[in-house]
This record gives sequence, structure tokens and C-alpha cells, in this order.
Amino acid sequence: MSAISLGNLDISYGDTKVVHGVSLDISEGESFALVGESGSGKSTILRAIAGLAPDWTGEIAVLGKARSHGVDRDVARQVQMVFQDPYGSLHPRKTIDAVLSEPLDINGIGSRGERVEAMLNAVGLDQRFRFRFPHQLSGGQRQRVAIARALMLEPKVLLLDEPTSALDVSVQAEILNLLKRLRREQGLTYLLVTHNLPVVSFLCDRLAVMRQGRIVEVADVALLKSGRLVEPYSRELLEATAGRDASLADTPS
Amino acid sequence: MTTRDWLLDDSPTSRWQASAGRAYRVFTALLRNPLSVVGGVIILVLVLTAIFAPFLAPYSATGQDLANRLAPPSDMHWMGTDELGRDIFSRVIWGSQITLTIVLLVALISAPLGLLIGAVAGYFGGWTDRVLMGITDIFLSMPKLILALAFVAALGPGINNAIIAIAITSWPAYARIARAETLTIRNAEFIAAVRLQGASPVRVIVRHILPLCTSSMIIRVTLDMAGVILTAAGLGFLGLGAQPPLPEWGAMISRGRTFILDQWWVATMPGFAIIVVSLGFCFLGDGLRDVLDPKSEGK
Amino acid sequence: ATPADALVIAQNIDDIVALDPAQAYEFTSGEINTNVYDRLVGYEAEDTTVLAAGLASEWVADDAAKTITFTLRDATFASGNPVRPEDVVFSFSRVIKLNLTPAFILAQLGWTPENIADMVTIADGKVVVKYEGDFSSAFVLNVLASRPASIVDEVLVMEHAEGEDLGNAWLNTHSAGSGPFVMSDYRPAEIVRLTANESYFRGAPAMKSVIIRHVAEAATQQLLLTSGDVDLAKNLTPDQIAGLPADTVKVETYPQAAVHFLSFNQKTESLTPPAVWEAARYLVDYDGMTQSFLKGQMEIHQAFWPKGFPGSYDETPFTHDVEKAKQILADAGIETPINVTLDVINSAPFTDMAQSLQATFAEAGINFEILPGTGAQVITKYRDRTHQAMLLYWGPDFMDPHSNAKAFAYNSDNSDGNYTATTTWRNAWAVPQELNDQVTAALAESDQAKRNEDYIAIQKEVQANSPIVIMFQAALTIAMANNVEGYVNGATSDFVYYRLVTKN
Amino acid sequence: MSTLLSVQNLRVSFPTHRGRVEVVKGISFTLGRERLGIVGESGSGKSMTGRAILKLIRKPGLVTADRLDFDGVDILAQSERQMRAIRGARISMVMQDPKFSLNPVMTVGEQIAEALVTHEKLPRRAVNERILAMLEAVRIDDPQRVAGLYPQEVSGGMGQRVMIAMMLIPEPELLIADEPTSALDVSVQAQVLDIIDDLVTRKGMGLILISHDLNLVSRYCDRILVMNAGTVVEECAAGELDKAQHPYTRGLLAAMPVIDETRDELPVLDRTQWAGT
Amino acid sequence: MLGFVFTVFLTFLGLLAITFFIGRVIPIDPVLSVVGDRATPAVYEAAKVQMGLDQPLPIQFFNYVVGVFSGDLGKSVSTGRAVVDDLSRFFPATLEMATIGIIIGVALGVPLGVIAASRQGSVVDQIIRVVGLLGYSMPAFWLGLVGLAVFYARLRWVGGPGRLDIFYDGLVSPVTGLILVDSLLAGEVDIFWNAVSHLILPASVLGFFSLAYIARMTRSFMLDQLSQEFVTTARVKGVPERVVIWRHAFNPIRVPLITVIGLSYAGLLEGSVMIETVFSWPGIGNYLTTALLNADMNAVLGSTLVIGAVFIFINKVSDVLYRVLDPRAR
Ligand SMILES: Nc1ncnc2c1ncn2[C@@H]1O[C@H](COP(=O)(O)OP(=O)(O)OP(=O)(O)O)[C@@H](O)[C@H]1O
Ligand SMILES: Nc1ncnc2c1ncn2[C@@H]1O[C@H](COP(=O)(O)OP(=O)(O)OP(=O)(O)O)[C@@H](O)[C@H]1O
Ligand SMILES: [Mg+2]
Ligand SMILES: [Mg+2]
Repeated sequence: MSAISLGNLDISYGDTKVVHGVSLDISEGESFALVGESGSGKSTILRAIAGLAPDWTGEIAVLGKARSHGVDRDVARQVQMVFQDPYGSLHPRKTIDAVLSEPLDINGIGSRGERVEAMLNAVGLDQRFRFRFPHQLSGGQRQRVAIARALMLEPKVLLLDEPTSALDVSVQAEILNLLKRLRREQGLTYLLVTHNLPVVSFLCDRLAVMRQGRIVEVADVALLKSGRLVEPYSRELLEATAGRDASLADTPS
Repeated sequence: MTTRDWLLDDSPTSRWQASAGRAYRVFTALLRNPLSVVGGVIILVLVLTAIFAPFLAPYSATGQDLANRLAPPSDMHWMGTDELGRDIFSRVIWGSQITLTIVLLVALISAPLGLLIGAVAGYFGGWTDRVLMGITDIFLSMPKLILALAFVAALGPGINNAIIAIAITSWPAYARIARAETLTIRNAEFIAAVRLQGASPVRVIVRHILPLCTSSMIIRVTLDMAGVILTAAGLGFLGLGAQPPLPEWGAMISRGRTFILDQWWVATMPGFAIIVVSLGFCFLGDGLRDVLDPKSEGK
Repeated sequence: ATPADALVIAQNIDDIVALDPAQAYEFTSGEINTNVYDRLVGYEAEDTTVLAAGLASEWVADDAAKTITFTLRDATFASGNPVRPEDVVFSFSRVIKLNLTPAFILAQLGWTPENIADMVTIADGKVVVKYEGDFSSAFVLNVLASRPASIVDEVLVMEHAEGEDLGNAWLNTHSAGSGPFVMSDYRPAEIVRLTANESYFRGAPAMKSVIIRHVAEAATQQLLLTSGDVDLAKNLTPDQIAGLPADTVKVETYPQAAVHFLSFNQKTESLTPPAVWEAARYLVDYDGMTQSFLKGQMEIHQAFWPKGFPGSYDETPFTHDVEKAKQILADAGIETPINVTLDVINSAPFTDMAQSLQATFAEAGINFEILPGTGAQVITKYRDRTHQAMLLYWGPDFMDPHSNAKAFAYNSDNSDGNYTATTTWRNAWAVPQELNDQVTAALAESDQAKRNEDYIAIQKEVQANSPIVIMFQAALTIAMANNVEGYVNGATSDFVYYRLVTKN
Repeated sequence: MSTLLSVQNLRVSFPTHRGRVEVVKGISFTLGRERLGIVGESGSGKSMTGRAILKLIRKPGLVTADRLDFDGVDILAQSERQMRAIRGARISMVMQDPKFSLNPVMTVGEQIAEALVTHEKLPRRAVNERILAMLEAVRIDDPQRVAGLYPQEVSGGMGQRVMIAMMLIPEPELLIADEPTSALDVSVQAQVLDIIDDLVTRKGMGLILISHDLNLVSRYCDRILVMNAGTVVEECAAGELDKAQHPYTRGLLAAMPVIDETRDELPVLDRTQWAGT
Repeated sequence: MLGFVFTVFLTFLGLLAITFFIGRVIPIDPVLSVVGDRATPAVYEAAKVQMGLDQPLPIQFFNYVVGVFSGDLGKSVSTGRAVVDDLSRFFPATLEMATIGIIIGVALGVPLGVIAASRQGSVVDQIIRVVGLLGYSMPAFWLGLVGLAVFYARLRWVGGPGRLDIFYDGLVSPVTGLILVDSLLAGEVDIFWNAVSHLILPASVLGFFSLAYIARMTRSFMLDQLSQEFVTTARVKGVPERVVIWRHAFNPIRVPLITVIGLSYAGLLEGSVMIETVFSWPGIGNYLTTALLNADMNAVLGSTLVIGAVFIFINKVSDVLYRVLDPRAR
């Protein structure tokens, strides 16, 4: 069964259509990347799947069930989203404990204390962070909390919108490792948005390249690694990344 | 571990410690701001005066002594006596209870009301917003004192009704602020996140949006307190505030205004009390603005 | 400084609703009417206590035929039109036909819109006034000296009539009288300007204009007066007056006809026992108030007809005596405390009086909760008889003791439907039948001395045994610039005269 | 090579509820007419160092240094007024976040013009020409139109280029560029940095390039300072970054995934070792 | 545009409905204000019918609204005149005072706020704040009376209560109702200066209150701006402090400031009963209050309508200015 399937999806904000006829099929347990230029509609697709961009036509199905246009409670336990900005995605007046208990509370799940504790361990946060406020955490720590929050309801699918782009490399590495481990342990499906090809290479199985609201290429990560993307725009991205990294090409890996 | 360390602990071990720590940080930040310290001391004095009025007031607030009316300030009567020979100092002290009641009740009625209406309007948008804001605009474009006056006239005289009237007239301003703030918050990702977890709109508004609007509301309310006290005084000016012989400050000034040229102390002493208390609230509000402002709280 | 030929007055004039004598019913409009209009007979500036000739130079009363025949003097209106008998007929009949508030004063004479053409007629160039009812011609003359009996200029008024209003709208902003002044400008809540009528039959007034400025705030009036920008300040409080500089300002006191009273609504169970009424009379701190905040503003008076007028009863048997009051209540087995509300107009001195009453009544266990309200609010409640205790005042409609006897001692039908503007009905006091009869009899009495005796008897009865505690008679203290002479202020606002004023 | 800037024991501190906290803890370096890169993780004090050089740290913040000389001028001793003559004209700084660093109610053209005319009296026409030329230089296609736009009407990448244009136009002797290209996509990034590079080589401008992107810094700089928690942990020539010794630097390098990634797990920094944040 | 007209219409209707309702629940009998308290039942009933108060409430309201749209606001029972005439006299008086007041408030409040913000924490800042806060907390009538006692009665620097000295009263016929304008139109310079001397004190008292509010809001807006990054950018460019403050920090706050000023102007245009009473100023605040206390509903509704219109108008103007001045809003 496919985890996410999009059929001929158009998405608009008011009068402007920003995503044009996107079709995708992501199978369960896969890690799929959306890359492409800024403003091409990557985040918008994620928001539409989550129900946050309700103005769409076409088909969206999650785990075989068609999505409604709004946020909907049943889906909450199957799909969760992690946002790009670790600074804006946590309520500034709530402790980490409150943030993580909230989904349990909403869905009437008991034994919150233990679950929160376990989840903090799972994302590699020390218990001493539990009662801190977000401003007392670093960006990487906040992003861990955001991931933990998304995992609280044990969803099958995670939508990740540039989860590391606001973080510096050392923190990025921690988050990427975490995501990789969680996927392995819990059999999650990822739909990841990023503009960083090395990240795709590290974390994903397949990728789709987007430009101006359209998917220009869908490829296997192996092709990316070996530099064999075909579309011109994909190649452009690839070359610029490679050129920049050239100076450190001999970095030990 | 001292209490202070416990409060400032970066890794609190309970919710309670976390919120206590936050409160303590706000408190110490306020202490660093001289004007807000002054303001806080004034409010503290007001509260203590109100609590201990029976012990502090040298005379009764209502005891008349017609033979000794309109006496200038002296050893006996620190603030002089009024037109019925009552000791103004004692009346000012007793009046602190009324002032405090006014301030508290208005804050407790109008701020939550405005907060709720504004948040609902801002969160739902669309027709809900249009209708609620239409009503708010109607109330806002109505002359404030008149509205209060009409309510007092309709409800009957008395300090409680005056308070309700003032509260009813002051919520629209709060509703606007709350709405504006909600509009900026409602698209925040942390709101999107709780919605994705299946939170109902009521829950989102009550648990996530309102707590964020409260700090600017607290600031606004403290700043408006001067205005509230003065509106009460304005109702007193028209004879519709507190019922005599209650020592409400505004009513005292307005009764004393005929004496202002010859017996200045009758109107000026309670006026002075109003100014001091209003200043207290304003200073505190200013201080809170600097301290509670989420922008400055980031680091 | 003010101009030498103008009298500038600071006064609160926002009570004015109407200035047409057929409609005017407020204090300030009464004053203005008095200076703008003449009546057939009236109390004149030279002596406000004696009924004198007005536009009628002489009159003959026929008590048997119930007619009075008036001979008009040779006078002209300010417009230049002559004053004709037709104007008198017009003036009276328009009051009756318009049937606005003050119409009841004239209607007492048995006049109705249907019969008015027969009741006021012209014969031989004289005006013949007929009346119906059991009362003396003295009473009729008092009625005809009242404000609605003012004579207006028919020609001028009818030029400005609109529809059926007989010039009512126009007269509310203009004047059409023969009096010493013409109202040349009226802007509500701002100013009334009176200009001398050079052709006034008693001679043109010395002041070329009288300017009444609306100044609501007493302290502002005080500032204006001490700064010399007004000549007269009408609404100063006694305390302000006490502080005025004697070298530039003088103060005159004028006894007024209004009486101030505390009344108990008989619909309130706890206020019905006569013992409570009696005890109340001992619980008022008469001296305390008149010697402090009411000083110069009121004097003790405990009967309904004011001192200084024929028929008044000036004894003041009650003093503040808490022990006695307690005794009375105890003897009658009244349970205290009695908790009632006290309605009061929310301005000085009423609120102060209420507080004093509150303090002294509390000593005997009668606790007032003071409910201040605006005049209109208090009256609305009073009219609906929903108050408990009420602190208010009453001024006679016209200067005849019957005006007050009817208000304080007469109530023939106490039912809710029978609205009457009397103190008795409004307090739901069913007046004993004998007292009602006494009032009717006094009205019919033609012997003046006997009549006065009757009224004194009635007043004694009301004083001894009624739920109305009459406490004070008002006085008006007016501060004016030292150079103002000849200002006349009688017992009501109907007797305020500017025509003798001079400044030197 | 003459020394343009010399910094010795620079400290920046801010008061917090537990006393003053130093965010820059006594760093020292000198700079000639060359390109210096500063790298380090977020919060390590890179931006604060840049601001301190321009005396831009405001009140509760405190800057001290044994020495902070720019071209023989003691910066710390300069009055605000004297600093104004230095800022822009002689030292200028590309601010980190163009979204917040551009005035929302002035067109970008006006803002660039302001940088120019503050230090140089020029006829209007000449100003215009210089602006357009500068915008073109930072690879903005339609300079005429963009000059008339307001900051919120340009994309993040454009904003960064505007910022660079604005700071380059007075032709300063020292440019501090704080994450100047983070919002640009990789191909534009290269072009813009080439222009800056060109100014350094042609006009002898000094450059401090702040970034946490090690690839970028190593490519465009001569020397690199690696900062961590307010201190300089390593200083090396750019070409020798891959030979860096400090474990922190090595950690940073290793943490970057590469396009042909084969590792199953990225090595992460062991923060406890450097008493980091 | 149509949507705007529609919302304005609804707002007005709501305004009228609420005012109307209030007027009916006030325990004051409007008939009594017309006929006085001693009228006979017949007179009372006749007046009630004549005022249309015998009809059911919805009909009364409907009739009133219909009247409003034909430009008829009815007759005031407390002045006996058409409400339109009353308003055309009382409103200009308030307008004149409020306008001068807001000019004073803005001319002093804005610079003071800017100065305070640019020297945050300094003695100057504290003084400005305290003075401003005093304006917040002083009872208006107290300040007005003391002002009169000092500047008029004692020092004689200004004219007294009222709009003109008594000799000048009524000399120029009202055209706009604004004496300052009318006197100039009539070429009466003396009267103009006399009007100024009467206006200056009450307007200053009003001005002080708006000054307090405007200064504090200016200060707070400026502080927000001064901590923005783009202000630092301006400093990086080396622009003079004056330019930093006025061009970079002040320009962006013009819009919120205009809203603040607009709202306080609207507040002043409501008229202040207290100031008007103390200064014997025939303004709308007094008119409205007196009318309300007499249940003179036509006058109350008429005034509310005018004040509501002013409010909506000012709101609209600030919206337009918003779009003109702030590129972010375009
Ligand atoms: N709330 C919104 N209202 C209107 N337009 C929007 C909104 N959000 C995004 N857009 C527009 O939709 C388009 C796609 O935006 P989206 O955020 O999906 O891009 P993206 O691919 O995620 O880009 P980035 O890499 O910069 O995050 C853009 O042109 C953007 O301007
Ligand atoms: N006003 C302030 N008060 C207290 N601490 C501050 C203040 N401003 C900055 N800091 C702290 O100074 C430290 C250094 O900040 P700086 O901006 O220099 O980091 P950076 O290296 O530029 O990071 P980034 O890569 O995220 O831009 C941070 O930990 C920050 O929290
Ligand atoms: Mg995106
Ligand atoms: Mg930085």
C-alpha cells in the first residue's frame, strides 16, 4: 500500500495557483525527498497533505484513505509534520513537557509522564530539558522537541519541511542521524523537503525535483549520488553543489 | 540549594518550578527597572492600605461633624475635612478599597471579555470576524462616557453598576488588540502543529492563543487603569458613580470641585490620590511592557 | 469688565425646554417670560408681594356671576402693535387649545377648548373673564397673574404660525410680548440675550441688554464673577459665597417659595406607621444643616406654605431629638432597623442633605440607602410611585396657598390609575376625608382672613400627621458686582425682574 | 602586507539574570588586506565579533579589548560621531538577515543611495548610475525595477544581494560580511562571492567573511578562524582547513554529509569536550 | 467600495439600534422631560402620542431610521429645536476645540515621544514619561478649573469660559460654526484673536491629555523600531543620528501613529463633558450628556450618529493614509 499518493494535484493560495498537476506515489517505509528552487511549492504540498492548505483539487490519499481538505482528527495519528523553523514551531510559553503532553491530552491517551519521558530518550534529549521553556533550548534541541512532538501519536508518516536548514552543520548531523535511526526503528515513511542535495543523499531513497510548481524529475537517490540526473534544472543544482564542495573534495569521509 | 538557585535552575524538575522560575525572572527584571519599582511600591501600598484601612484611618469615613466642616489640613486632619466635616484623610484611605475594587473588577470583566471576543474573531476569521468586529466597532465608535452613563442610568446608581458599565465600555479596545495579536499568532507553526494533533478550535484558542495574548493584555490593562479610575471619576462628576456617602475618590473630587477655589484640599487630596495610584499603574505597566514583551524575552 | 449698559449674568440655563408661555414650565424660562411678557395683573418688580395692575389698568370682579371684567391700558407690544383685547382672548385661548403642561393652571378656571370662546370674551373694548368652580375671585386673579396667562402679540405670533401650532414653535425661540425686554437671541445651553423694549409702558429699562450666559459649573461662575466678566452669578453655593471678596462683590439673599421635604411612600410597608412619620420629624438635624452647608440657602420651615406669604404657618415645633424619636418608635412598638432607599437628585445640596439625613436617621435605626439620580430619573420614579423615601422640593405653581394645599393635603383618589402630580398621591398617601374637605372649603372661602386661617389649620394637620416631613424653605443667595442695583428676585423664578437694574 | 585591523583580547558581554555573560571571550587576531573567514556553530559569537568591530553593540552589552585598532585608529576611543565617519565609508558590514536588516518603508534604491551620499556628495544622476551599476554587479537582472522595490517585495536572495550592493557601494577598506549568501541558491552564491573577491584583489579591501559553511569559507578566504563558544579554537590557512588539528574543527568538517554519501551515520561533535552551549 | 458602504451602513444601523435600545431601557421617562413633572394625564398622553412613544418599539425604531435617511433627525425635546440645528451648532464648537487640542497634542507629543525613545533611560526620558503619565492620570475638570483660576482669573493671560468675550458674541454670523474661521471670513481680526484667547486654555487641557497618550505611544513605537536590525544597518552606513531617528526609525511608525492620533482625535471629537462644563463650552459632549440624562433620544441618537460618522471617517482616512504611507500595506 502506498503511504502517500498524490494525483494531479493543484494547490492555490487565493487566486494564485502555486502547484500544478503534481502526481506522486510514495510507498510505505520509503523516505522521499522533494527538492527544488525556492518558492516552487514544496512546502505547499506538505501543507496540503497535512490539511493546512485547504484550497486544492486533485487527489490526496494517505495510507490508502482519501484526505479531506481540512485538518482532521483521525489523520492526526497517521501523519504528522515537522516544520522548518525550530524557533517558530514551539509555543513560547509552554514547557517542553506541556508541548509533548498536549497531543496525548487531546487524544485522551493516558500515562503521559512515562510516554513523555520515553520520547525524550528516543530523540536523545536529557530529562533535564523536560521542564524548560523553548527559549532555554538551542535550535537543535528545539528541532528534536518538534520531532518528538510529531512522534508522540506514533504516526506512520512524517512530513519534514526543511528540518535542518536553520541549523548549523554539527547540529544538522545530529538531527539527520536521529531521523535515520527513528525511521529504522519505527518503520516510518518520510516525505522530506530540502534544498540540500547531500542531505537527500544521506537520508532518502528517492527524490523529486520541483520547479515553478511542477515536478520536473523523479529519480532514485543512486542516480543523484552518481550524478546521473537528466533534467537540465536538476543538473544545474547538482553541478553547483558539486562545484562548491570541490574545494573540500578530499575531505576524509 | 538556595531558593534563588532553585528558581533560576536551568533544568527545572517540575512544571511548578518552571513557572515559578519564569515568574521570578520577570520579577527580578522588574526590580531592575526603577520606575516599575516605584509603580509596584505604589500598588503595594494601595493594596495594603485597602486591607488595613480600618487600622490606618484615624476617623470613620462617614462620621459627620458639621461644626468642623471644610477645615484646612492640620495636625488633627492631615488632609482637612470636607463639606460634611468628614476627615478627608480617612476617606481617602477607605476609598482605596473602592478604587481597588473598581480596578480589579474592570480588569476581571473587560479584559477577559475583550480577549475572548478578539481571539475568536481573529482565529476564525470570515463571517465570525466580521460580525464580532462589527459589534466591536459599534461599541468603539460610541462615546465612551455616554455608554457608561447609559448603562449606569439603566442599571441604577451604585458603584457596582458603575463598574459594570465601565467594564462594558472598555472591552472593545481589548478585543481589537487581541484580534490583531491572534491574527499574527494563528498562522504560527506551533498553532499549526497542535491543530495537526487534532486539537479543537476551542482548545487552540483557550490553551494556545489566549495565553500568548495575556501578557500584552496585562500590560494594556495596567496602563488603562488610570483611565478606568478617571472614568469612574467622570461618572462621579455627573453624579452617577458611587452612592454617597461612599468615599469614592472620583466622587470626592467632583463634590469638592465647587470648593476648589477656596477650599482647595477637598478636591485636591483625592485628586492627588488618583494621580499617585494612576502613576503607579502606569509605571508598573511600562515596566511590564519591557519585561513581558515576548520579543525581549527571547534570550 | 462688562459694558455699562448691559447686565451680564452667569447662570445654569440648561433647564430651558420651552419659552412659549403656553408651554414654558422651567425656572429659567419662567424668569425670561416674566421679563418679556406682561399679564393682565401681576406681582410687579416694585413690590412682589402685592398684586398690581398689569396690562389691565383696572378690573371689576363679580363673585356672584363669577366674572371679572378687565379694562386694558394703552400699551403697545415691542413689535409696535397695540395691545388689544383680542390679544388677551388669543393668548388665553391658545394656552387652553394647545393644552401643554402649564395649561392646567388656567384650566382650573373651568376653561376647556370647547368653552374657552365663551369664557373669555370682549365687551365694550373690555375683556370679560368667566370662571366656573367653587373659588373666590382672589384665587382667579392669582391664576391670571401666573405665567401661562402672559399676553402675546396675536398679529406677530400668527405671522409665524405653522400648521395648528398657533405659533408655538416660533415662540420657543422668539418673543412677542409687551414686557420691558425682547428676547433677541436664544441659543440653548449657551446664551439668552434680552434687549430693552424702548416702548415699554412703564418706561424703558436702564439696561440696554441683559445677557444670560450658560455657565453650568459653579466654580466657573465664581471665577467669572470675581474676574468682573459677569455682573451676577446665580448658582453659587453658600460656601463659595462666603469666600467672595467683599470689596468688589455683594451678596443678596432672597427667600424663596419652594419647600424641601422628606416623604415616605405609603406603598412601603415599613413606612406606613404614623409613629415612623412622627419620629422622622425628630430625626432631621435642622439646625446642623442650616448652620453649615445649607447656610443662606435654606431656613427651617415646617409647613407647606412658605413664610412671608398670606396664609403661611411659621411655627417650627420639631428639633433634632434622637432620644425622643427612639421613644416614639419604642412606644409604638416599631421594630428597628428599618432599611429603606432614599431617592435624591444627584447634585448639591441634595446629596449632602441626604447624607445628613442618613447619618441622623441611622441613630434611631432607620437606615437609608441613598440612590442618587438625575432630576428626570428621580421624577420618573416618583411619578411611578416606586420609590421608598424621597428627598425633594416643591414650588407653588402660582402664588395662592391652594396651589400647595392641593399638593400636600388633598388626595381624593389614591388609586394607581388616577395619576396626579401632587405630593400626596405620589407618596400614595390616602389623605383623610376631613382634610380633603377642609381643602375644598378653603378654596371656596371668599373672606381672605378666614381663608388664611383655614390654610393654617390645614398646615398644622399635615405637619402633625402626614408621611411628609417638611423641613426647609429655600432661600436664594445671589452674588453680584458691587455696582449692580435694583435687581429684584421674588419668591419664585416668576418674580425675577431686570427692568429696575442700574449699574453705577 | 600592512595591518588593517588588529584585535586583541576582545570581549563582549551581556547582563543576564545570573550576572554578566561573555559571548565573546577574549579573541585576538589581525587582518591585513586579505580575506579572513570566521566559522563556527550558531551562537559561537561570530556576529558579535563583527558588530563589536563597528561598535554596534548597544547598551546593556559591553565591549572591551586590550586593543581594537583599525588602520591606526583606536575604535574603542572613538566617539559616536567619529564612528559615523568610519562606518560605511571605511568599514562596512553586510548584515546577517536581509529580511530584518532592510528598512521596510524605503525602496532598496533609496537605501543604497543613502549609503553612498552619506559619505560622498554626488549629483543625483551620478548616484543613480552608480546604484544601477552596483546592482548589476551583484547579478540583479533588472536593476532599474528592483531599485524601485520595497524590501518585502524582493525575495530573500535578492535582499541579500541588495545588502551586499549597499555595503560595497561606498567602497570600504574593510568589509565584514555576516552570512552574506545563506539564502542564495548555490549557483548565484558563487557569482556574488566572486564580485567581493574581485574587490579584495583589485582594491585591496580587507574582508571578514562570517559563515558556518565550511566549504564556502575555505573556498573564498585566505585564512580561517574557527570559533566555538566565544573563543577562537583554531586559526589556519584556508587551504589547510582539511588538515585542521582541533577536534572541534574536524568534527565540523566530518558532520557535513556529501552528495555521494555512503556513511550510515554522520559523526557528531561531542560537545561536552568544549564546554559548549 | 460597495462592501465598504454596506459595512458602514450596518455599523450605523447597529449604532442606532444599540443607542435606541439603551434609550428605552433607561429608567427615565422622555415624556416627562417635555411636559415637566406636573402635567395632567391628558397632557402627558397627548405628548406621548405626539412623540410617537405610544407605538411599538420596532415601529418607533423603523420610523426613526426612515427619518434619518431623509435627513430628518427629529426634534430635541430638551432644546425644543431640530436635532440637525442643534448639532450644527454644538459640533463645530467641539470640532474647533478638539482640532486645536489634537494639534497641540501632536505638535508636542510626537517630538517628546521621539526624544524620550532616542534617549531611553536618561533623565530626559524619565521626565517626559512622568509628565506624560501625569496627563494620563489627572482628572480633566480639576486641571481645567485650576487652569482657569491661574491663567484666566489670576494672570489674565487667556480669555475666560465661553467661546468669546460677551461683547463679541453674536457679531459674526455663523457660516462654518467655527469661530476662528468665521471671524476671518468676516474679516474680524479682533474677534479672531479673542476666540483664540478663549480657545487656547481648554484646547491645551485637551491637548495635554492627547499629548500624554501620543507621546507614550510614539515612544513605545520608536523603541520597537530602534531595536530593529535595519536601524543598525543604517548606523552601519554611517548616516547621522538625526537621519537614523527620523528617516529610519520614525518613518515606519507614521502609520500606527496616525491610527493612534486618529483615534485620540475621534476621542476628542466625542466632546468631553467635563471640559465643556468647566469652560462653559457649548459642545457636543455636554449636549449629548444632557440629552441622555433627559432621555432626549432624538438628540442622543443624532449625536451618536455624528460621533459614529466621525469615528468611521477617521478610521477610513487612516486606512487610506496607511496605504499611501506604508509600502507594506500595498
Ligand atoms: N500563505 C500564502 N499565501 C499566498 N501565497 C503563498 C503563501 N504561502 C506560500 N505562497 C506562495 O506559494 C509559492 C510556493 O510556496 P512554498 O512555500 O510552497 O515554496 P517552497 O518550495 O517551500 O519554497 P522555499 O524553499 O523557499 O521554502 C510561493 O510563490 C509563495 O510565494
Ligand atoms: N542582547 C543579547 N543579550 C544576551 N545575549 C546575547 C545578546 N545578543 C546575542 N547574545 C548571545 O550572544 C551569543 C553569540 O551570538 P552571535 O549572534 O554572535 O552568534 P553567531 O555566531 O553569529 O550565530 P549565528 O550563526 O546563529 O548567527 C549567542 O549565544 C547569543 O545568544
Ligand atoms: Mg518551504
Ligand atoms: Mg550571526
